[in-house]
Amino acid sequence: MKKLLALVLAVMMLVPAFALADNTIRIGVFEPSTGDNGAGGKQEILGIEYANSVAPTVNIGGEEYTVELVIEDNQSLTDKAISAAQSLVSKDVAVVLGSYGSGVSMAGGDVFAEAGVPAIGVSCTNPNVTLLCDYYWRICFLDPFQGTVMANFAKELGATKAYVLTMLGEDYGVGLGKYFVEAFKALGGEVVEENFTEGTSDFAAYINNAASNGCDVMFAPCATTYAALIIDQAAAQGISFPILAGDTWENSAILNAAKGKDIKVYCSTFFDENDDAAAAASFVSGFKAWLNADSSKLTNNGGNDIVAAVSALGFDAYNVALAAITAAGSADPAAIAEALPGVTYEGVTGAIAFDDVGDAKKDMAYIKFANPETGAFDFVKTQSVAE
Amino acid sequence: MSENRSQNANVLRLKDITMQFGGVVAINNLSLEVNQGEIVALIGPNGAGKTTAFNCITGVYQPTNGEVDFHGTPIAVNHPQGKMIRQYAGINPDAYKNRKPVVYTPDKITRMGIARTFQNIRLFKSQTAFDNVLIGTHLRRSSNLFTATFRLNAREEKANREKTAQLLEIVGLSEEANELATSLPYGKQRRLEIARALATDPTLLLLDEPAAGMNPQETDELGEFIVDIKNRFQLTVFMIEHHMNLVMDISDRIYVLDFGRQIAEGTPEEIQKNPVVIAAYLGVDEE
Amino acid sequence: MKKGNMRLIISLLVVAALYAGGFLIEHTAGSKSMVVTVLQKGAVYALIAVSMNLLNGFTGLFSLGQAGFMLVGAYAYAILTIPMAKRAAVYQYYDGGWVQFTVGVLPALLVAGLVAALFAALIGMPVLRLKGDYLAIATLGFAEIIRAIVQWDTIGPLTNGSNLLKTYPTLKNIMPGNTVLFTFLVVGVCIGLILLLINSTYGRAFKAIRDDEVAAEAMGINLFRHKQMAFVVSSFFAGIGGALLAMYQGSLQANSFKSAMTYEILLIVVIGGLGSVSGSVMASFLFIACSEWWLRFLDAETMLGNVQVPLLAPGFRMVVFSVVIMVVVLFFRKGIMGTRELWELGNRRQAKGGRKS
Amino acid sequence: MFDTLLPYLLAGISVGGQYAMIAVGYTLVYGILRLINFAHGDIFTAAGFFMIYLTASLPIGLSIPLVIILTVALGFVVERVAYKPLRSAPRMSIMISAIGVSYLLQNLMWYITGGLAKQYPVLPFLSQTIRLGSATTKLVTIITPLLTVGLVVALVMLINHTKIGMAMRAVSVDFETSQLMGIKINSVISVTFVIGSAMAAIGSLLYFTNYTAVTPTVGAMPGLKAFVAAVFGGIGSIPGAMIGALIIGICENLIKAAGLTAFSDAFTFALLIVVLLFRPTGLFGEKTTDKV
Repeated sequence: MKKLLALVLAVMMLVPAFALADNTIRIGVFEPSTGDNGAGGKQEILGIEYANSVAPTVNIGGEEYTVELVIEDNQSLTDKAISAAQSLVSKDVAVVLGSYGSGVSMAGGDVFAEAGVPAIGVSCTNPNVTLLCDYYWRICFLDPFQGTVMANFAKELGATKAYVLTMLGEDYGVGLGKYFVEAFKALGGEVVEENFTEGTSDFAAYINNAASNGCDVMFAPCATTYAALIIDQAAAQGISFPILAGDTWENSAILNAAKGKDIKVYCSTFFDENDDAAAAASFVSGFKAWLNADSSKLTNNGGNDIVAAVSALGFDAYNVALAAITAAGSADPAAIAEALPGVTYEGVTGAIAFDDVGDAKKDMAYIKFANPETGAFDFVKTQSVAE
Repeated sequence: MSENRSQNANVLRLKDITMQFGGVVAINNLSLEVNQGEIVALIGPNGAGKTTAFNCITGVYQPTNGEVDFHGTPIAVNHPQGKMIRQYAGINPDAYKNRKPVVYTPDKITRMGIARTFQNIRLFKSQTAFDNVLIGTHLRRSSNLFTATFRLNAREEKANREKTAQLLEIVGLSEEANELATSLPYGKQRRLEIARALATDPTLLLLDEPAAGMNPQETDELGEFIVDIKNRFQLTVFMIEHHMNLVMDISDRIYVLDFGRQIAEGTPEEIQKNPVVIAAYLGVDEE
Repeated sequence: MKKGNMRLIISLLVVAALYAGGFLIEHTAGSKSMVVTVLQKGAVYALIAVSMNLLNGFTGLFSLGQAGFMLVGAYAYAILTIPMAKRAAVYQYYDGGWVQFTVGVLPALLVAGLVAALFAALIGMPVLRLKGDYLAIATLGFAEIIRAIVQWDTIGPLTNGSNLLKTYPTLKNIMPGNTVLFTFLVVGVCIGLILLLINSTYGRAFKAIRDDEVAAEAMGINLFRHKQMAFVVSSFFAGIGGALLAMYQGSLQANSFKSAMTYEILLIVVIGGLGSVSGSVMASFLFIACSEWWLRFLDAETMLGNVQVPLLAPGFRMVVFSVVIMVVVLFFRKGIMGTRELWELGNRRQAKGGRKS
Repeated sequence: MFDTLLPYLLAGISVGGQYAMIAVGYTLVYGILRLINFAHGDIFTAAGFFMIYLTASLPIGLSIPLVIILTVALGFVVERVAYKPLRSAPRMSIMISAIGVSYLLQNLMWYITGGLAKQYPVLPFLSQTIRLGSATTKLVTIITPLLTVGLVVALVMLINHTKIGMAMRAVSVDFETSQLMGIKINSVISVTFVIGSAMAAIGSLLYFTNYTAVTPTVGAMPGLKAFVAAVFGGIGSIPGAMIGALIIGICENLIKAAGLTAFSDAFTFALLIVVLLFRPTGLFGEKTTDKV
């Protein structure tokens, strides 16, 4: 019995990494499809898959290569992200796209750097993703920018005292919260900051704290799981001030939570589906048609065909990756990493060009309002910050 | 055996020991003495409080009232405290009121030189006979965690192993040294427990029903064995036993307990004739 | 005496062969391979599992605080080794943090163990007086409290609050290209020390406490002091294990050291056999290989021809895995090794033969 | 002062009542089996998911009794499969089995739901918003403590005055002897799990009406807190578990009110340790004597 076990072990150790078919290049998709950020991660994957269906091949040095997507679930957890990243690396991906959520991106970044595989951040907004990792690039705006935008917006709503609520241990929210606080204070506002721990479902006390401290706006960048609870309990307590958040809240979970309730929820995001630029318009119509053709995709998008900003970013990320592969003229990760800084791309979310750190220079955010009557996001305005 | 009486130094002394669990008085005002080199037996019907007395001596229980001395040093002193002041049903609640309570843990008492065996054998079940005895040498170690881990105590370790082998030979278990302790037959387990107790270098050995479950022949052998080790290691022996033949054969003196109280004390001959003892035993109709 | 020498030589050869194997695998399979990952993580878990076994398996203390001590060790290591140049970026919200010096990797590993041991000594004082499942739940509680404190904003300049710690030296920095060998070396030394301890007079005392507390105490063994020793030593190695885990992961966050992590390690110990060092080591590699590598295909939605294979979907791997664990817990309660060690397998047979003759 | 504290007190009493529902299951099982049923929090979560999946196709009035039945069945099965075979095994084995079951249930729920938060259906009556002095809250906040007290009283009556209750008490005092006296141990234990699971199911209805997102791990924290409540109140004592739970619920919310939000969970554990050290029998627990 024991010998048999040992034999099986030995054989399994020797199983060779499965070989690549000729003329196939693998792109890793490093996204959460389960866990706190699963809903958003799925929408981002949809954008990438759609891009892959539009452009299934890439030309490398005159030869046509088929692109194969390797999707690995990082479960929205930093410790699981590491093994997911390792799994991608071991499957010989040429470049990685993702992730939704900054913490998992930072955790995975080290694995990619170690293996020399370049990664393109899709919607991870914490500055440290690229700053602390030489192999990470990113196509969205950053939290210092987003935080400032929302602080300005809060000010425009007439707020003077903000309640900032973030989850302990979530880099995305904690970071964004800090930048918001800085900016809001710089604008002359007052701030009350609090954290909740992972797995909290009782937000009543937090909302009481906001109300009893006389706050007139709440900024709560966090995963949609908690967002739904916060909105629901705020509505139950008859909160009248607006609740603001970052890009994660642009999700149907928020719309469902807010629907039919007397509550004002705003979020900032990367893209608006009513953008009238030609590229954006054709992406939106194409993506909707692609979604509606397959009910399981529609389910993954939250049960409707509203185009999430992260889907658009996923679409752009995939195309940036293809552009980098073409520019490198090689399927070798090292060559792609070398070519990436020079890539420029006119995407559906705006022009993409990387700076020294590896960030796209984006300076416009879209602010949306979760309409409780229609159950859809209303475009409010675009906002940028003067440097 | 009476030659040892000449020394007559007091090894163990219980003064006014009362042990009360809640409202139940398990031992009521027990006083007794065990002298150097004696074999003293504690007998009595089941539930008389014999094992409780052992537990008071070895620090498993803290007596509710009274004092235990070992070689003249108090190892347990107490008087009723807290809730027990009202509940106390013993005698002399105030006799030790001005004494500071002394509470020693069992390990400390063992280190002072009292070793014991258990009524329901408590060997280390996952270990060999050899290791069971070897553990008994742990308390006289001079090594600490580091020296032991890095084997700087090799000499001491070797001495301990030799001592263990010797003890196993004395109790006649050399053959079974590498057997699992719990796989041994009952009688051998009892001897192994005695060997383990001897490994702690005691001056006083407490045996809790060493002959329980043995046939008459084994019991006789055990009697000789106890006398033998007593002489060899210059021990004093205090034992609880039900086998009257054994008790009468080897004891110098006998204390009789019934319902927690001492009802008689004397030499085997005196006890055999004592009407109170006979009544107690006949009343229970056990032996 | 000669027989003892032979056995020593054989064990040394086996250990050397394992090291050479690790070395060769890394150089032939390449650092990207999953085998290398499994060997690294498996070795780290092996140390942590053995440290937990010292407590739960050898001393009979049901402690569920391992994740807390790993957390302390990991943080101590990371905080001490983040390069000065990177501190401003890592501690971006805390002005570069309080700690303004760095130490070498090996001293930092040692400190990681010592800090964890110190925490254990403090926590052990009240907690070790509790028995059985109360001890379990109290240690679990302390692990959670440690996690809450580490994430506390006020000591953020020390721990970086709840944010990720990064840029400290990882496995690949120390012996480039020989990450497996390095892990094996550190883990090997630590497990070797634990083995020496277990086979010393103190180890026998621990086992005596496990088998029968009352009898152990009657043998002059100070229960509290020995439990405290086992607790502190176990935490010392858990701290080093935590630091190694941090080195393996490359980034570190208090949030991942939840009670679920302790449960996982406990299950490894059970699968290997409570009271068997070699069992824990084997179970660690097996557990990690299954969860990280062999069973991963269960998570992928696979098409066979045109048919989607039923059941395969994200999360299925963990379901299969936990069912297997339940089967072990219910039907193979002794685990792989029971309380025996790999090198004792032959011995016991001899002993049996001896009894017959 | 009272006006500012009122919302916190209300939230505390409400969540405390919900913890109490879970705590009863812990305290009953521990009283009889001396087992910390680590899976109890996950059974509570499962009740939440049952409700979500049932209401997808059935009316709420029918779903509620079905949820209770399914949860009870789950508790029963867990006991039969994972604990019964280990009845004569060392206590550590049973606890490991409990941890294993918890691990399995969490992974199973993760697999079925994709690890995503599910929205709990709105129970029309309970979800109504009402005003109470300075506080606005859902009706469930008021209902919970009333229902909890009612159920606890009923349960105490059951245990003190029925035959099965007597058997339960006997088994908790002495397992072996009561077996010798002809009490069917296994059915008594099953009844214990059934009662505990039913209470957890009712607790989940109240809890998730308040906190409407259900994830596979959502029950872990309330589960641990309920266990602490059971220890605090004195393990084995049902009124003790309820009072312990209410105290924990209120303290937790007051700590958040004081701005120490990061420590509200840690507080629970600190309380546990303090109780274990200074009064291991809890507020209303019975003393047990160790026998050597």
